[in-house]
Amino acid sequence: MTLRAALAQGQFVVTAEASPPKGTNVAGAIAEVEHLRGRVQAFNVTDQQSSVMRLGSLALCYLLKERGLEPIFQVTCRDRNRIALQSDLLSAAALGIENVLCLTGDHVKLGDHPQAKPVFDLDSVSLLRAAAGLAQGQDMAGKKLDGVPNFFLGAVVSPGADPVEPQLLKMEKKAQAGAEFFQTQAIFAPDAFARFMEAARPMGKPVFAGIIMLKSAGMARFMNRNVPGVHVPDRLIEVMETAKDRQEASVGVAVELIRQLRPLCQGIHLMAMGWDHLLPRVLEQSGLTG
Amino acid sequence: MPAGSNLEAVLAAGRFAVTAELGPPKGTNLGVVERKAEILRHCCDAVNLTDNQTAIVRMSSLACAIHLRRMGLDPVMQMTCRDRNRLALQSDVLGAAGAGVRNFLCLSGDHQQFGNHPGAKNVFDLDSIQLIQVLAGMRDTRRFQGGDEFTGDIPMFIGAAANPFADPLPYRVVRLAKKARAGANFIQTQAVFDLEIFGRWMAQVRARGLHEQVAIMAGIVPLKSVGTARYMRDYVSGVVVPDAIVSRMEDAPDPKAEGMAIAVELIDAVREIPGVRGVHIMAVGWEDVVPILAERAGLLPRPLI
Amino acid sequence: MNDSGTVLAVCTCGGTLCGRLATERIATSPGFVSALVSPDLCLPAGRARAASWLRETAAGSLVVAACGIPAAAHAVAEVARVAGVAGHRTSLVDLREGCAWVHPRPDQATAKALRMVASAAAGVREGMPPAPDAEVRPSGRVLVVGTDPGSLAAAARLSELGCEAVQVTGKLERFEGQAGEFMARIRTDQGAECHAVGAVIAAGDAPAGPPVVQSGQRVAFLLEGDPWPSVTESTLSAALHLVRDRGCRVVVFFRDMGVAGRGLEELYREARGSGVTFVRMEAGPPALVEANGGWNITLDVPGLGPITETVDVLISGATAALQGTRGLAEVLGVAPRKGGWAPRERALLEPVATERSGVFVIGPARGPYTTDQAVRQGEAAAMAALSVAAPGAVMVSARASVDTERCAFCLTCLRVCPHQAVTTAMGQTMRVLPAACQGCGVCAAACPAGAIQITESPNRRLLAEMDALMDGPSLGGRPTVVFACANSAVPALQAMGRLRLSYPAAVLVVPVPCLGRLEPVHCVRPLAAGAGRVLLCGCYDRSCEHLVGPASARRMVERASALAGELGLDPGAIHVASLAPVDWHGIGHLLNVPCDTEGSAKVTAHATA
Amino acid sequence: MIVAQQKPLEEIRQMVRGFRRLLVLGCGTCTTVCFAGGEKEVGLLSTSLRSVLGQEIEIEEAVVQRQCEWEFLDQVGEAVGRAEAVLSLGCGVGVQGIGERYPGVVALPGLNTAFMGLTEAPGIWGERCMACGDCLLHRTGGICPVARCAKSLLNGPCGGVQDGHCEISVDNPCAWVLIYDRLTQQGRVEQLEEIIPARDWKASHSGGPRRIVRPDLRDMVGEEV
Repeated sequence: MTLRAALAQGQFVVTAEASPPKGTNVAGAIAEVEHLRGRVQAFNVTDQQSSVMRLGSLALCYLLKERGLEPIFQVTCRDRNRIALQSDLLSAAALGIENVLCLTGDHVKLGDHPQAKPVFDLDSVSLLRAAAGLAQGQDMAGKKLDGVPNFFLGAVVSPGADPVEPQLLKMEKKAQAGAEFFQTQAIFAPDAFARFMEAARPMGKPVFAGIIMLKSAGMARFMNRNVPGVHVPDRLIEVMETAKDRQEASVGVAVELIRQLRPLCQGIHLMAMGWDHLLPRVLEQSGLTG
Repeated sequence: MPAGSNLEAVLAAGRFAVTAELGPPKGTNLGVVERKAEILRHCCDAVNLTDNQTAIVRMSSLACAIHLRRMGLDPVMQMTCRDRNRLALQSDVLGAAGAGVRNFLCLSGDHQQFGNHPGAKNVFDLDSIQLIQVLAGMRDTRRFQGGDEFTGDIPMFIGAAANPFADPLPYRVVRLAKKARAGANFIQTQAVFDLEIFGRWMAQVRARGLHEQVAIMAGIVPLKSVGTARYMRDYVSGVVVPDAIVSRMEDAPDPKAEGMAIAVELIDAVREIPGVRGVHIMAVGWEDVVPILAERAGLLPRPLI
Repeated sequence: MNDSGTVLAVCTCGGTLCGRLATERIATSPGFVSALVSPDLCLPAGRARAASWLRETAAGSLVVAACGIPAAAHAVAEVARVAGVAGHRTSLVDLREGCAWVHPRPDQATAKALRMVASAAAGVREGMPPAPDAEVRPSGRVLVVGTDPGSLAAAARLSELGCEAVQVTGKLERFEGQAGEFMARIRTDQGAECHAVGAVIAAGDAPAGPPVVQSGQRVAFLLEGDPWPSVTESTLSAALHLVRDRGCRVVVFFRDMGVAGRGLEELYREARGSGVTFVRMEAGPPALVEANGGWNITLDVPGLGPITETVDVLISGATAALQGTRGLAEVLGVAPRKGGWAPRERALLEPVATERSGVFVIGPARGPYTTDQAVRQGEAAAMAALSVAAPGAVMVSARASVDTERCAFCLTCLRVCPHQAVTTAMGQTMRVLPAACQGCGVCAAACPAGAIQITESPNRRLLAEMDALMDGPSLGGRPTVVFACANSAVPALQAMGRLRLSYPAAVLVVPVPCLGRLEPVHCVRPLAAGAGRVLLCGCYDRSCEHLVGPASARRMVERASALAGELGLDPGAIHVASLAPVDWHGIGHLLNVPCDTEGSAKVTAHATA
Repeated sequence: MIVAQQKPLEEIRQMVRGFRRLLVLGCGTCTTVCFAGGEKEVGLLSTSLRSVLGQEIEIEEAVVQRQCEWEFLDQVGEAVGRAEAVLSLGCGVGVQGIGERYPGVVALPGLNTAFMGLTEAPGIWGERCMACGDCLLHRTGGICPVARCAKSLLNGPCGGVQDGHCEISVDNPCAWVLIYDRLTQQGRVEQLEEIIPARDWKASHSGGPRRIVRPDLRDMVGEEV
């Protein structure tokens, strides 16, 4: 069953991230995904996350698809103009990839090619609109297509942003532009998320709460300082700081969050931050397996 | 280290190489690619997949190249600098190389004004020569452009385009030299119609010894109609179509047949020019003609190496 | 400033205006603190009464509604001076020639008079004090460029008159400054030398004069291309001279005689009357074949077939002679930038004067000439040069001023000034040379910062006057606004007035120094305020004293029309027309076309010739 | 100089619709010199707007020396105070300058800021600089391929040169033909053999909005930024 069908049936879905390698050796990335086969509905293949140059999202999506796994093709506006983006979207559809997550993308300054020229011809909203247009049989120029893609479009939202109103406005815009599901930035504050969902619910779009594996107190503090919209409460930092076994504690934190968030949303999106091997345990302990 | 592509092997064996162009569809219909690829399968050594040619949105050259690879053909993945920055370009190369694509052709790309998205923002983070340098850097020094080193090999046979017919003429060979120096292995030229200009350019190429550094393949465009001939003469920058050729098309009872005859004559002629090591046939939507031309020019069967 | 408001004096012209205008109603126009009705403002007694009235009112500004004769202007100036009102705070309304005598219906004439008075009142409130007079100290030296008989005659006459003539044979490299204070740099074999001179007389360095004509010979003049006015003039004079005094037979081949200038038509008639044959080259230039030391000239005349003239002497040297002076003209800054020397036909200039004050052109530089003519021109130029170059200080009143605070230093004025009157002083600010400036306002119109003001017609005053004119009692039709060039349309209108030729009262006249003074806003504003037509009446291109007036007006009108279209106004409502100063017939025709007829767009005036 | 051009009147009309008191504010520097926003253009635009909007709107006119300096903007404080919106005939910097100085008033752009360029001939302006932050004119014969090539190519012309002109517009000479000619004329054509490697676009806008801080000057005026 596809992600789209699962959501249509009202299933609570789980997605996870797959990171393409820095190089042409895809074995590792595929092994990590294989590890989660059957436990996770679909895999977000990141598009050069944090502006670090990696193997293309499209290629890895294709390789996953070939293995019978369901990819979510992440597309950012940082590196490609509307011609390349639409071209890649058509290619994805031709290769059987239907889930597309449209993002603006981080600035090149943050990555390993800070000298590159960022593109940003489109932004996430106009990219969604372009993709939705392709799915209706025409490109941005209004030209008819030979073969029409059947996309299931997604977008991201950051419920912890302060102020949150602009996020909601943009989410609304994204929904209007064609987003059919939303994945969120990492959530650590279920109360605030509940308030956000109250405001977001009328849009009627499924939301997958982002769960990031907290690896240490240091990481939590770093995120609090540097990642907008993410705030790890002191209590969780303390849990991590005082933990004897950090992996155990991390699983505990994730499970606790999932339990709290599950009634509020339609799915979760797991970001393992390299601790992929812990995800099966997280899913088991939170009762999401099978 | 050889890249391991068929095109590279044919050239290395000293055989006169043939490549042809395949335009991806404006949509998701892979069947079109498969149909065209089957036409080209036995009459050329490698197939160029154009990258949103003339800035019209089409399926990406990456997807098509991977698909051709899966079909057992040798793709040449064209890459332009118009739509992608260095991150995307390198990322696409990794994806393609990971799927077995070996030939990459580096182009600046037509300006978006000519396509159907004239309002698009162009990128041009790199130019074609810099793209060659970046790819050659990945291949030869195992470094990404950003400076990071990596392990393992990315075998690549790097191509570039050359235009012997555009202003300023004396600069054209200088530019070829730069492409060779940047790391290109093969060159596909703009469509040759004017053998005199082409011959002069080749003489300069030989004088600089460039034909030994890069394999030069002459571009051949079969003319389908009188209209095409006139259009190429009057509106396509950097293409010189002598009036004599246009007249031949005009006077011919069957312009299509005349177009094929002219193409065969051109192939025969460029083959005689020292330093020309192959032809690149750009049939722009008329792929059916490629096997006929190859046959009539005596280029079949293609070597199996 | 003494400012107890604006006052109005109405002159009834001995009561003759009373029947045509409701003078009492005009005298009670709103906005004036006091009004005086007088029958005789132009007479000493009337002036005296007006002056004492004005003193009593202690007014800051004065509007006088009287007539259009010069005496009226003098009267206003004197009254204002005596009563201590500044010149720029006064305004004269021409109620007689400009209103009563041309609008037969008293109700309409009165309505218009009320508007004219209101407009003048709005104008004086925006009057701009002129820049202080500047002193020019001519050196008493005159540069004479050339060695032809005319130059020699000029130099001789200058010496007789007590002026030093600096006769040069080298190449004039640089020439800058203003009348009375020019600096010229000459390149000679020995190097460069600089001369401070008050004026320059240029004959040019044409290699030789035209062929010598013997008595009784057959002579042909060939006038190719556009008529060069001075060529026309000198050709006519030469032809006349040859026929009358030398017994020659003369044929003038021409394409267009261009005799619109003052006296030219008369000269043309005289030449024809004396036996000079004129042949129009309608189908291109004739074929020339040299034969027996002379020429066979064959010309195809439509309807007649080819005609052949055999002549002894062919004078077609106009163009050739001018070639040699091309560079000189550019350095002197008098020629149009294209086409060589060409001191154009400007009716109001003296025969040897140019558009640049203090620069005079004679002899070979003007085209074909005879020695007699050259000498006459040289002497005339010497006399004219003396008026600006004679030693001693001269006070010059500035006609334009630059607000250096506003100036964006874009150099536009420097580029557009037809009189070379704008300089960059020390590269710091723009400066208008008062003795060179002719007050045309081309620079003021072009200045994007509004930093240049023409004393006679500052921006704000012009706009205020226009706006007030557009507002007021009904005139019996949609208004037509006529911008009247002071050199052509204003005299033509005055002529209409004197001849009591009527035109609709809805024609509102705004005098301007030159059409080059106008900007799009001047055209669009009246249309937006309800005018049906805006007419720019000025000189012919060749007659424009400021050279570029009509041309820049046409360009400007293109933009104004486009803008009018954007604003939903009639883009075809703005026209430029050319006419000669005496052409009351032509302007009358223009003004009597109702503004709402289709045909108005195609109307142009014709020269009296 | 910064070169700008007035927006179409219809666009401006839509923009100012609904405001009852408008200040049309010109700028006395660049946009005056390029005939887009000086006193004259302010007057003409105001006249036009009054004509199309009639009684709906009250329009005041003013010009400041430079809209990009607060001190000059201070001089029109009262007029700004009377207005609901300010229609700026300055460049984009001017519009934002007004917005920053007077956050309560709506600052509207009356011009399209086009480029940095020079007057090629009266009435013709051409782009010369894109402020890319890393000048390479010394390597390209004094002619900028970043600003003057449609593709900003750094290593020579593409194939789209026709009679020395860019295929994008016959009005534009190919930057690389100009460079080639200039270097040929200077006898430095060998410079063209040099490969200019992938450049660092950080110094351009690609690195985000730029800012220059000169500690020496900042200390001089004794203020903290």
